[in-house]
This record gives sequence, structure tokens and C-alpha cells, in this order.
Amino acid sequence: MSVDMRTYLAHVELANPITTAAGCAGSGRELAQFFDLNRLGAVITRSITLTPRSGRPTPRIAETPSGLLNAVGLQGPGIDAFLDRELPWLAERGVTTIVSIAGGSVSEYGTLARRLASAAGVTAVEVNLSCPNVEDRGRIFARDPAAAAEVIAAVRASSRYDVPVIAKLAPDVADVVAVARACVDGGADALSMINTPLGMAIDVDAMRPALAAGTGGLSGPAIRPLAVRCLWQVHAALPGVPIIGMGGVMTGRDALELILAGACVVAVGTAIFNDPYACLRILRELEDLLHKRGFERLADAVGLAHRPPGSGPRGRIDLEESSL
Amino acid sequence: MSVDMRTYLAHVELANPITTAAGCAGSGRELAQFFDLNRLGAVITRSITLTPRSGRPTPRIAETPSGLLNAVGLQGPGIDAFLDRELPWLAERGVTTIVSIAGGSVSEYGTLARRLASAAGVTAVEVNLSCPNVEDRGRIFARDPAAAAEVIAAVRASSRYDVPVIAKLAPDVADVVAVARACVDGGADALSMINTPLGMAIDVDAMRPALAAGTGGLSGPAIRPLAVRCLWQVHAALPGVPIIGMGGVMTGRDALELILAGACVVAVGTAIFNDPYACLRILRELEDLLHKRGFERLADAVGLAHRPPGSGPRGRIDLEESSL
Amino acid sequence: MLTTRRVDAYHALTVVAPGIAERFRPGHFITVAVGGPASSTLARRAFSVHDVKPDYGGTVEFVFTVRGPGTAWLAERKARDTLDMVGPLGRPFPLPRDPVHCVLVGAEYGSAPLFGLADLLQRRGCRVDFVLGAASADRVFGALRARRMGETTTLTTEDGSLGVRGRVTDVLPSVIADTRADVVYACGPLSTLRGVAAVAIEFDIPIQVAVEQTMVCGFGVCGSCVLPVIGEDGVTRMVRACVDGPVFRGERVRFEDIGTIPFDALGAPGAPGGRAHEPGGQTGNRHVS
Amino acid sequence: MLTTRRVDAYHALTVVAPGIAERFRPGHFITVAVGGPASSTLARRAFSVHDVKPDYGGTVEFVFTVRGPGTAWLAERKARDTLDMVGPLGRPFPLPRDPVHCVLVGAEYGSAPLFGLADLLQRRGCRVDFVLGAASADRVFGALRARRMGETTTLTTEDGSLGVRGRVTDVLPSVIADTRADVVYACGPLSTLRGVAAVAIEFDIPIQVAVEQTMVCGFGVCGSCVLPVIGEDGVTRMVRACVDGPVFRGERVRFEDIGTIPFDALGAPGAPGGRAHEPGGQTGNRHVS
Ligand SMILES: Cc1cc2nc3c(=O)[nH]c(=O)nc-3n(C[C@H](O)[C@H](O)[C@H](O)COP(=O)(O)OP(=O)(O)OC[C@H]3O[C@@H](n4cnc5c(N)ncnc54)[C@H](O)[C@@H]3O)c2cc1C
Ligand SMILES: Cc1cc2nc3c(=O)[nH]c(=O)nc-3n(C[C@H](O)[C@H](O)[C@H](O)COP(=O)(O)OP(=O)(O)OC[C@H]3O[C@@H](n4cnc5c(N)ncnc54)[C@H](O)[C@@H]3O)c2cc1C
Ligand SMILES: Cc1cc2nc3c(=O)[nH]c(=O)nc-3n(C[C@H](O)[C@H](O)[C@H](O)COP(=O)(O)O)c2cc1C
Ligand SMILES: Cc1cc2nc3c(=O)[nH]c(=O)nc-3n(C[C@H](O)[C@H](O)[C@H](O)COP(=O)(O)O)c2cc1C
Ligand code: FES
Ligand code: FES
Repeated sequence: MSVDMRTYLAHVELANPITTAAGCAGSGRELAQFFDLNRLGAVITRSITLTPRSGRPTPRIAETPSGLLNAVGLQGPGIDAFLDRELPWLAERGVTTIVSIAGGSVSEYGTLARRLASAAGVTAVEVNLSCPNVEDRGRIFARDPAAAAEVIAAVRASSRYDVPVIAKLAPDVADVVAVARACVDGGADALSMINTPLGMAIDVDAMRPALAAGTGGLSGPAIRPLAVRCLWQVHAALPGVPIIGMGGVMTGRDALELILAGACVVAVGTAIFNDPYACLRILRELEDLLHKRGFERLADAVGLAHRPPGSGPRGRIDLEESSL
Repeated sequence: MSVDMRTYLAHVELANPITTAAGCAGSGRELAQFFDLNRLGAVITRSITLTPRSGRPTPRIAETPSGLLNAVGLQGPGIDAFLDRELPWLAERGVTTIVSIAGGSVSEYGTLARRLASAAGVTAVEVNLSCPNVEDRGRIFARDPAAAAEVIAAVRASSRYDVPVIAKLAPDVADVVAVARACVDGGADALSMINTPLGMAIDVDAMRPALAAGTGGLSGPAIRPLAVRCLWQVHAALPGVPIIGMGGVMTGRDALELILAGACVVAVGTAIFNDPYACLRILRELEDLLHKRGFERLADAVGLAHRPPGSGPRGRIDLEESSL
Repeated sequence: MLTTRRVDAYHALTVVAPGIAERFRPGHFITVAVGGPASSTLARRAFSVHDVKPDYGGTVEFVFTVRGPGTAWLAERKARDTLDMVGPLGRPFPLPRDPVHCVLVGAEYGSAPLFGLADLLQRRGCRVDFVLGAASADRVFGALRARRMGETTTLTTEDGSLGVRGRVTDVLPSVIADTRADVVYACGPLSTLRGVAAVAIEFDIPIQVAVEQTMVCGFGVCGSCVLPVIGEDGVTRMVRACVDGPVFRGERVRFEDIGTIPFDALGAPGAPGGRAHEPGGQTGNRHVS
Repeated sequence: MLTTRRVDAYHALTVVAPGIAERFRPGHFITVAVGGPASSTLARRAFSVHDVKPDYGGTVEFVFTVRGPGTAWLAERKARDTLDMVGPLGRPFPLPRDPVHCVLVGAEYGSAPLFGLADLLQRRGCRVDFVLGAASADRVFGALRARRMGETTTLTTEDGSLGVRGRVTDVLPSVIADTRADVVYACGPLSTLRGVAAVAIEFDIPIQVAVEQTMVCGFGVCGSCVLPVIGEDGVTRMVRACVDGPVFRGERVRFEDIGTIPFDALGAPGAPGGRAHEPGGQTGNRHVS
């Protein structure tokens, strides 16, 4: 017996819930050396910007306990080269592609969405809101419900009606539910969380910041408890909104944790750096865990940990042997 | 040659910069079985409340990658029993004691401060602002600059003039500098950061939250990058304000990282659970690292990583052999 | 670390630790740090001391079953690896003044700490009878040793693969009756202890239980291991299994309320001496409860 | 894992890995995951392949020095432990079409990948001369093997404990002159490579450098390992050492600009084709720069 792993992002069906996280799978080609990208539910691209970007100086990544700090700085080819070379490569292979976009102003996001609207092979648009708003003294969109909603409305308005718009949120806000709600009100069809909270490390030998940029985004298992908490809060407040969960997923158990908290899709980022086969391994482990718990459909596990205490579990519960 | 490890919290001199973190050293007696508490710069008590508290149901602590989630819920004897039994025990032994207090309203914090003002043996008061304000629908004081400032002003007004008031801040806010600034404007003599950000874990076998309380505070090395970032931002904005740094300090290197970011005192929490001798070991390692880097005084290392790039390091830099 | 061995479903590690061995009394436990220097697991793991021996200045043996990452790591240790161990911790079993009849009940690895206890009791002239049980034969720990030491030994397995089919609580009443027991000592999972305590209470004889409640520090500072216990003064308090236990008088432990804060516990929300409003949790997680 | 051995200041691990051995060409590197299952260290560690052998279907050997937690963990591995290894990765050394004279320069463990290269070059009829250097004698890797293989071998140590006192760049000009070298291959720290490239450029001969820039993934997806390299079209790009290198033409690497984004790099802030305003960093860390 196998588990029905299909899942939905708004009306879009994905064959399974595992995707790459934005910015963690290069252009797709690098991973394709290791396995066929069609085996993933989807590929989320790095965040595409209007013009090419060289990114930040090195060192760009520092290791922290169970985490990585990165200040890669959205290095990428820009939307023209992306539409010329990267998207067609994915489209030709029939890879389900969610395109992430990043801008410095509301209008930049709108322009990016418009460019994508006329391209073939865009299954959904993920809006990276963890960018500074150059029109508001560099305040991060994701930290300001109104600004986030404005970006989402602009992207929604410029996108094809059948292409879901996904708002990607950050955890380092006082109230993630308020931002989520604003984005949904602004027209987001789905949410994606969490982006990396801002962190920092200091090299105690050089006695300087470990990253050339000073601060960076924290990813990896260290932040999984923050991701689960954000998913839980937002799914409880907005149970009808599909959520892509991410943050420190290294194994099928971790993916299941996010699903039980409310994610219907799980994106894998940092784990890929540690194991190029991570996405496929996690998918296999997840299916196996669901099967062992008696699930016939992934969809039945989404948000299941929210059921009121005392109500019986849906699946089998005698898990002692499989709990390793 | 030994390093001058003295440090100052406002006008109060501590013999060295290592203290226990609030809530992580019981009543003091438990640790005293392992070593003499006078060897620490100070002991920070658990957060004392007005009345006795039984805390939260179990499970109260869950393990996460390089971290712990806790929802102990401020179990404690209440201020009466604390003043009767716990504080005198510390005072008799001459232990430098910083008393942490927690309340549900501004007036509760004020009352606690007033009770402490008439007690002997209180070196400073640390105000735990990560409590829900029962008069504002449970909104956490630390997430609201105005409410935090109000609490600090009440505590400052009720405390003895020569007892520094320390505001303890949480990282899960959109702008930690704004909260820090409000607290200093409200009368805080020093700051303490970081308290635990809110996290969550789900037991994928039981398919329920791992903690009975659902969410809990995340501590340990996983959050050190958040602590360093908060320290860095606040020290850059308010360079004259002494800061107790905490969050994932397990070794002398970790303590030095927080000091280079701007802490003049370093509190050790979760590490104590893993190693009862952690505070002493960290103190020894820290002194050793400072010595190897050519520092004669701890004070010279505080905030040193902020020096402009290009300026030479203060200490020796040829550390290749000692960098393990 | 000295030796590692397998005993049926269990692993046993013997560690040279003179400081611990010297101060050991039956019922004490130790904790170990797991995962090595770059480990991502911070909580110490607690284990009952099974045996101490005078060799090499003093050795300590504990017995465990692989449950999660910590015990999996321990199972891979080899002789001569070093182990970060703290102990002896907790309050040991109290001993009767007089040479009475004692039944020692152990479920699963819960029997590990009972043999040192049996030895002490016998040296004080007590009669010792064992009741050991587990899910299956390979998980009954120490049956041979019990047979050598005990006046009688009754074994139970849930699958019937050894001894009586059933649980220790099924056979305990007849053992108490047959041996005219004056006191019961028990160690095992909480559900078993609850049943054992109920039997002893029915017979109106003292019952000492060594509980196993999730521990993180093992020496009283983290607050993870609390359970509701009724004090001498009749007041229920959330006490720490690691320093106030792990051994408690069975009738004082409110087994059915473990995992809750009984409304009449000292400092319970809304309890006398507690606070009227929902008290401020450290991280204020009211929105989930 | 097959064998572990110490060579002076270095550790060498040999691993059975037929898939890697089969596709290996000199200049390739491998990455390993460190710390075991509950590890808190996520970045893979990169090492040049020192040797491949046909035994056991194909083995791979790499050589390393203990620097931090990852290499400390590796140094504790024992024969028969398993290792999570990915490879071969990167672009190998390009080989000359004709039987030319080659100088191979290795600093510290940078000499490790040069012997496989020397072997291939010699089989193509090239003359090979070695220049190996390090801080001290115990850190010069492979001196004996170089002496066996090379037409000449020049050793340098900074403390004078072996060969010429000084650095490889001090002796390189005379070696190039004496051997009438047509091409230089070099591997070592960036500072050494920079000097070696400068010498080769002065002699106007091709120089291939294998760079070591902090890597996390090793296969092109994390973006940690970039450095500014001038392309065929004259445009500087931030290219990835792991997939576009680690071997580059020395004159194309802008060594002096490593650790910066040169203002004329493609997509640099304010550069042609770049953006006028400070571009939105992923996590918006403007307040610290
Ligand atoms: C006083 C005491 C004595 C014990 N004696 C023994 C013994 O002799 N032999 C033996 O095999 N086991 C014993 N245990 C249980 C043992 O501590 C757990 O099996 C072990 O901690 C599991 O760790 P893990 O990483 O393998 O599993 P995980 O389940 O992954 O552990 C994760 C976390 O939960 C805690 N934990 C999980 N289950 C338990 C539990 N039932 N009790 C306490 N903590 C738990 C761990 O300490 C850790 O913090 C004892 C526990 C206590 C409190
Ligand atoms: C292509 C390539 C080939 C290499 N070949 C060898 C070799 O043959 N022998 C050898 O001893 N070392 C080699 N190195 C360097 C080796 O990768 C580092 O010494 C090792 O990663 C240090 O890990 P650590 O945990 O011990 O130290 P730490 O300093 O604690 O490492 C922490 C982090 O920094 C990275 N890092 C630190 N220093 C370096 C560095 N100089 N280069 C790359 N990454 C670094 C690590 O990968 C890790 O992400 C090579 C590096 C590269 C990129
Ligand atoms: C090196 C790196 C680059 C990233 N680039 C992007 C990006 O371009 N856009 C984006 O929205 N998120 C980006 N992220 C964040 C991830 O998509 C993801 O939200 C985060 O890393 C948490 O997941 P993880 O712990 O599985 O990595 C990046 C993360 C890393 C580590
Ligand atoms: C079990 C536990 C209990 C805590 N109790 C308190 C408390 O009573 N008051 C408080 O201000 N902080 C409390 N904290 C937070 C710590 O003081 C500290 O800010 C935090 O744990 C980060 O430091 P660490 O990573 O070294 O533990 C507690 C933390 C833990 C893990
Ligand atoms: S285990 Fe920490 S208080 Fe008991
Ligand atoms: S090491 Fe990850 S891109 Fe090169």
C-alpha cells in the first residue's frame, strides 16, 4: 500500500509535498546531476531580481550550532537571463517550477510579476518579502504588515489569474499572524514560512564578524522550532490557507513535524548543502512514516497536531518500534 | 600574567563577568553542591513572582537541535518565601545576587521591586519582560516598547537608588533597538539579552505538541546567532549602556563572542543543565583566551568587534595554534 | 570506560568512576552527556546505577535499552572511550530498621537498581522476594541474578515467553500474601508503579517507588522532572524527581495527575496561595493552550 | 573506510569509493559530512583527492591537517568506520597537448593533488619538476614522492628546517629559469597562489591554480565559495570555486580582490547592469555595513 502524496497549493496540484527552498538549489542544473528534478513536488527557484546581482563579498556563509548564517545577497542573473536561459531549461524538462522574486520597491515586485506573467512554465510565484524597502529607509517588507500587503497586491494584480501568489514570511516579527493576515487580505493565495531570521556570528580569532556583511540569515535545524511555532500560529488563525513550510528540515521526521503543524508543502534548503540527495531521501522517509502511521493520504496529516487534546489520533498509535 | 576580569554593571563592580542566567540555577543551593558560588561574578535568581507558582504541566522541556524548548512557567516559591529562605541563604554566603522579577502587570512589578528594596543582599534587579500583560490581552511586555518602558519606570521608582535596574529583552520583535531604547529612556541602568524566543516542537509519534503547554522558549547554542545579533545592534545604538549577554554560551569562546559583540557580563543558562561546572569552566576558558590574545583587562575586549574594518586588532593576532 | 556488553535486549556499560562508586547507595542514578563534542543534543540522559565494584578504584555499571539518539550513541561506545558522567544523584532507597520481609518489583530495566538494594536488605537480615516483568523474555532484566538472590522470584511477560503471562501487578497480590511482605520496593515505568502502589496500598503496607520522569539536568536546576507529590503536611507540591526523588513513598505520588498541575497543588493557577488570573508564563504562550 | 594513517603533521584517510575512483582526474576534490548523525555541523568539508587506487574496486585517499571541529572529528575516525563522501567534484587540471616542461608547486597540503597530476603529465611525456614548501619540515607533504617522481625537487620551509629557508615563491623564478618551464601548476593557500601566479605572469607562461575558498556544499548551490574571475569576454564575474573551479587560469583570478565585490564585476552594486540603489539583501543587513 502506498500513500497518496498529492497536495495542493490553492488549485494547483503537486505530485508530492517536497520542494527545494528558494536560493538553495542553484539554477536547478546543479541538482539535476544527482537526480531527476521531476521527482520533486516542485522546484522553487532562487529569488529573481530585476537586474543581475553579484551578491555579497565573502565570507558569505558561517557555520553555527545546527545552523548556517548566510549573506549571499541574492546573487543571480537578473530576470532577463533567467527568462532566457534558466526558466526554459526547467520548462523543457517539465519541472514544476515556482519562481521566487525579490525587489526593493513595490513597483519592482510588480514589474517582475508582469515579466513572469508572459513566460511559459511558471506554476506559482513566491514573493520573498525579506528585502529592504528602499522607499522606507530600508525597512524589511516582511516586518511591516501594510508594506507586505502592498507588495502582494501588486504582484497579484500583475500575475495571471491561474498562477497562485505565495507570500514568504520571516519569523523575526512581533506577530507573524498579523503579517500573514495582511498578506492574505492583500491577495496571497498561499503562504511560505519561514525565511531566515537575522543573526550574526563573530570570529573570535579575527575578533571581527564572521560574515563580510556582518549579519546574515540563520537557517538549518537550529530554527526549526521557530518554523513550527510560526506554522502553528498561522495555521490556527488561517486554517484554510495553504502553507509551504520550511526551516531546518533534514529528515522525513522533520518534514512530518512541519506537516502536522499545518504545512501542506515542505521546502528543503540547508539540508541540500549537506546532502545533495536530501529532497528525495526526505520524500521517501516521509512517505514511509505516513504509511507506518496508517495514513492513506498525506492530506489527512496536514495540521493534525491541532486536533483538540483527548480526541484520538487518526492513524495507528502503537509506534514504539518505529519511533527511532 | 593574569587578566583583570573585573567588570561593571552601571556603578556595581563584579569580580568577573560570568553569572548564571535567570531560571537556570534553581535556588542556588543545587549548584553550590558543585562549587562555591562566590567564584561567579554574580548569581541571577529565577524570576520571582508575587505568589507561589506551580509552573506548567509536564512535559515542560523538549530537546531540539542544539537547543531546548522550555515551558517551565516560572515555577517558584513566591516573593515571601524567597525573602524568607532563598535570599538570606545567598546573602549569608556573600554571593553577589541579582534578583530577577516577573509580573503580570505594571503594578505587580512595582510591588516586587518595593519588597526587594527593603531586603538585604540585592545587588541588582533584573526585570524579566517576557511575561504577558494581563491588562493588555496577554501581550508580552518585551514586544511593546511603551509597555516595557512603563514596567521599567515602575521598578526604577520603587528600587533603591544604588541598585541598578536591568531590563531583560527578547529577540522575537521586529526592532530590538527600539525596545532597548525605550527601556533605557524608562530608567534602565543596564540591559540583559536575550530571553528565549517563542518556539515549538511536535512529537511526530504522538502527533501532538511535545510540550504540554504547546509553545515554549528556545534556548541553547541554536539561538546564539540571534543573541549576538541583538547584542551587536543594541551596543552599536547605545554604546554606553552595560549589557548582560546570554544565549547559547557553552564555552569560553562563546562567551568571548558575546563580549566582542558588546556584552560586559555573560550569563550561562542551558549549558549548566549539560554541565554543572559550566560557569567555572567557561570563566577559566575565557580568561585563557583573553590572555592568549594579549588582553590585560576584560574591559578592553567589550564590543571590540565593532572597531572599524582596517583598524588593527588590539591583541596579538597570530592565533593559528590556539584556534582549536 | 571499561567494558561494554549486551544482555539480551539491553546494553551494559561499566565506567571507572571512583568518586561515584564510593558514595553510591542503591536507588542513586547517574547522568551522562551524549553525542560527543559537536553534539546537537544538550540534555543529559539519566540511568539507574546497576552495580558498583571496587575494581580500578571503583567502577559503575548501568544498563540501558536503545530508545532515541542518546541511547543509540551510547550503544556505539567502545571500551576505552571516555564518558562524561555525573553522580551519584537523587535520594536512595530508604532502608527498614528491622529485618522485615521485602518484595522487590522491577519492570523492564527497572530491575537494574534492585540488586544492590537486595544485597543491602539481606545484609540487614531482611527476606527478599523478587517480582520481575517485561513485555517479553529478552526484556526481563536480571532474572538469573534474582533467582540466585531472592527467596522466591516470580517472572511475568506480556507475551508469555517467560514465567507467568501478564504483568507484575497481576502476580503481586499473591506474592505479597505468600511472603507476608512488610514492604514493597518498585522501579519501572510510571504506569507500572501506579499499579504496584495501588496493590501495596490495598495491603496497607509501605511502598517505595523509584520513578522515571523525563530529566534534563538531573540535579534540580532545570525544572523538567516535576510530578505532584503530597507532602507531610498534606499539601500537594510539584516536586522534582531528580533531587526530591527519584524514590518516593508510593502513596504520596499522585500518579493519576502526572502531566497536569492538580488544581489543589501549591501555587496552581487559581489555587489558594496561587494567582487568580492566568499567570504570566515565561514566554507567554497563552494563545496555544 | 579502509585505513587511516599519520604522515608527519597530516592525517590520511583511504576510503573504498569505486564510483569516485573511477571518474577521478587530478584536481578533483571530494566533500565529507562530519560529526556523525546527531552532529551540529552542517557544512560539508572539502578535500583534494590525493590518490586513487584500484584495490577493493577503487579507493580514494585524502590528506588533511586538523584545523577545527570537522577535521578533529575526522582525525578520530578508525578503520572500518563509514564516511559520507561525495565526489569527484570540480573541474580537474587541464593537460597540455604537447610534451612540455611543467613545474608543480605545492604549499602545505596543497601538494597532495599534484602527484596524480605529475603521473598523468609524465605519461604524456612531459618533464615534471616540483617545488614544495611549508612552514616547517613536518608540514611539507610528499617530499619523498616528489623526489622519486620529479626531474628536480626544490623544498622550502619558513623556519629552514628542510630545504631552502623561505617560501615557494622565493625559489620559483630560478626553478622556472633552470627547467625552462612552459607551464606552472600550483595548489596551496590563496596568498601563495597569488605569489605563484605573479611569478608565472612575469615569465609569461601559463599558470593553473587550484584554489581553496571556503566551501559549504561543494556542488554549486550554496554560493559560499565565490571569487572574482575575469571571463573570456573580459568581464569579471563572481564565480563558484566548486563548480567553475577549483582550477583556474592564474592570470584570470583577481587575487587582490578576493573578499570584495570589485566595482566592475557583473551585477556589482552600482555597476553597469547592476542597480543604482543599495540592493535589497536577502535579510536586509544594511545597518551593519
Ligand atoms: C532516574 C532515571 C533513571 C533511568 N534509568 C534508566 C535505566 O536504567 N535504563 C534505561 O534504559 N533507561 C533509563 N532511564 C530512561 C533514560 O533516561 C532514557 O531512555 C534516555 O534518556 C532516552 O534518551 P534517548 O536520547 O535515547 O531518547 P529520546 O527519547 O530521544 O530522549 C529525548 C529526551 O527525552 C528524555 N527522555 C525520553 N524518555 C525519557 C524517559 N522515559 N525518562 C526520562 N527521560 C526521558 C531524554 O533524557 C532526552 O532529554 C532512566 C530515566 C530516569 C529519569
Ligand atoms: C577545494 C578544497 C580542497 C581542500 N583540500 C584540502 C586538503 O587536501 N587537505 C586539508 O587539510 N584541507 C583541505 N581543504 C581545507 C579544508 O576544507 C578545511 O581545512 C576544513 O574544511 C576545515 O574544517 P574544520 O571543521 O576542521 O575547521 P573550521 O575552520 O572550523 O571549519 C568551519 C567551516 O569553515 C570552512 N573552512 C574553514 N577553513 C576553510 C578553508 N581554508 N577552505 C575551505 N573551507 C574552509 C569549513 O568547510 C567549514 O564550513 C580544502 C578546501 C577546499 C575548498
Ligand atoms: C544560502 C541560502 C540562500 C537563500 N536564498 C534565498 C532566496 O534567494 N530567497 C528566499 O526567499 N529565501 C532564500 N533562503 C532562505 C531559504 O529559502 C529558507 O527559507 C531558509 O533557509 C530556511 O530553510 P532551511 O533551514 O531548510 O534552509 C536562502 C537560504 C540559504 C541558506
Ligand atoms: C529552563 C529555563 C528556565 C528559564 N527561566 C527563566 C526565568 O525564570 N526568567 C528569565 O528571565 N529567563 C529565564 N530563562 C531564560 C534564560 O535566563 C536565558 O535568557 C535563555 O535561556 C538563554 O540563555 P541560554 O541559551 O544560555 O540558556 C529560562 C531558560 C530556561 C532554559
Ligand atoms: S532533571 Fe532538572 S530539575 Fe530535575
Ligand atoms: S561550495 Fe556551495 S556553491 Fe560552491
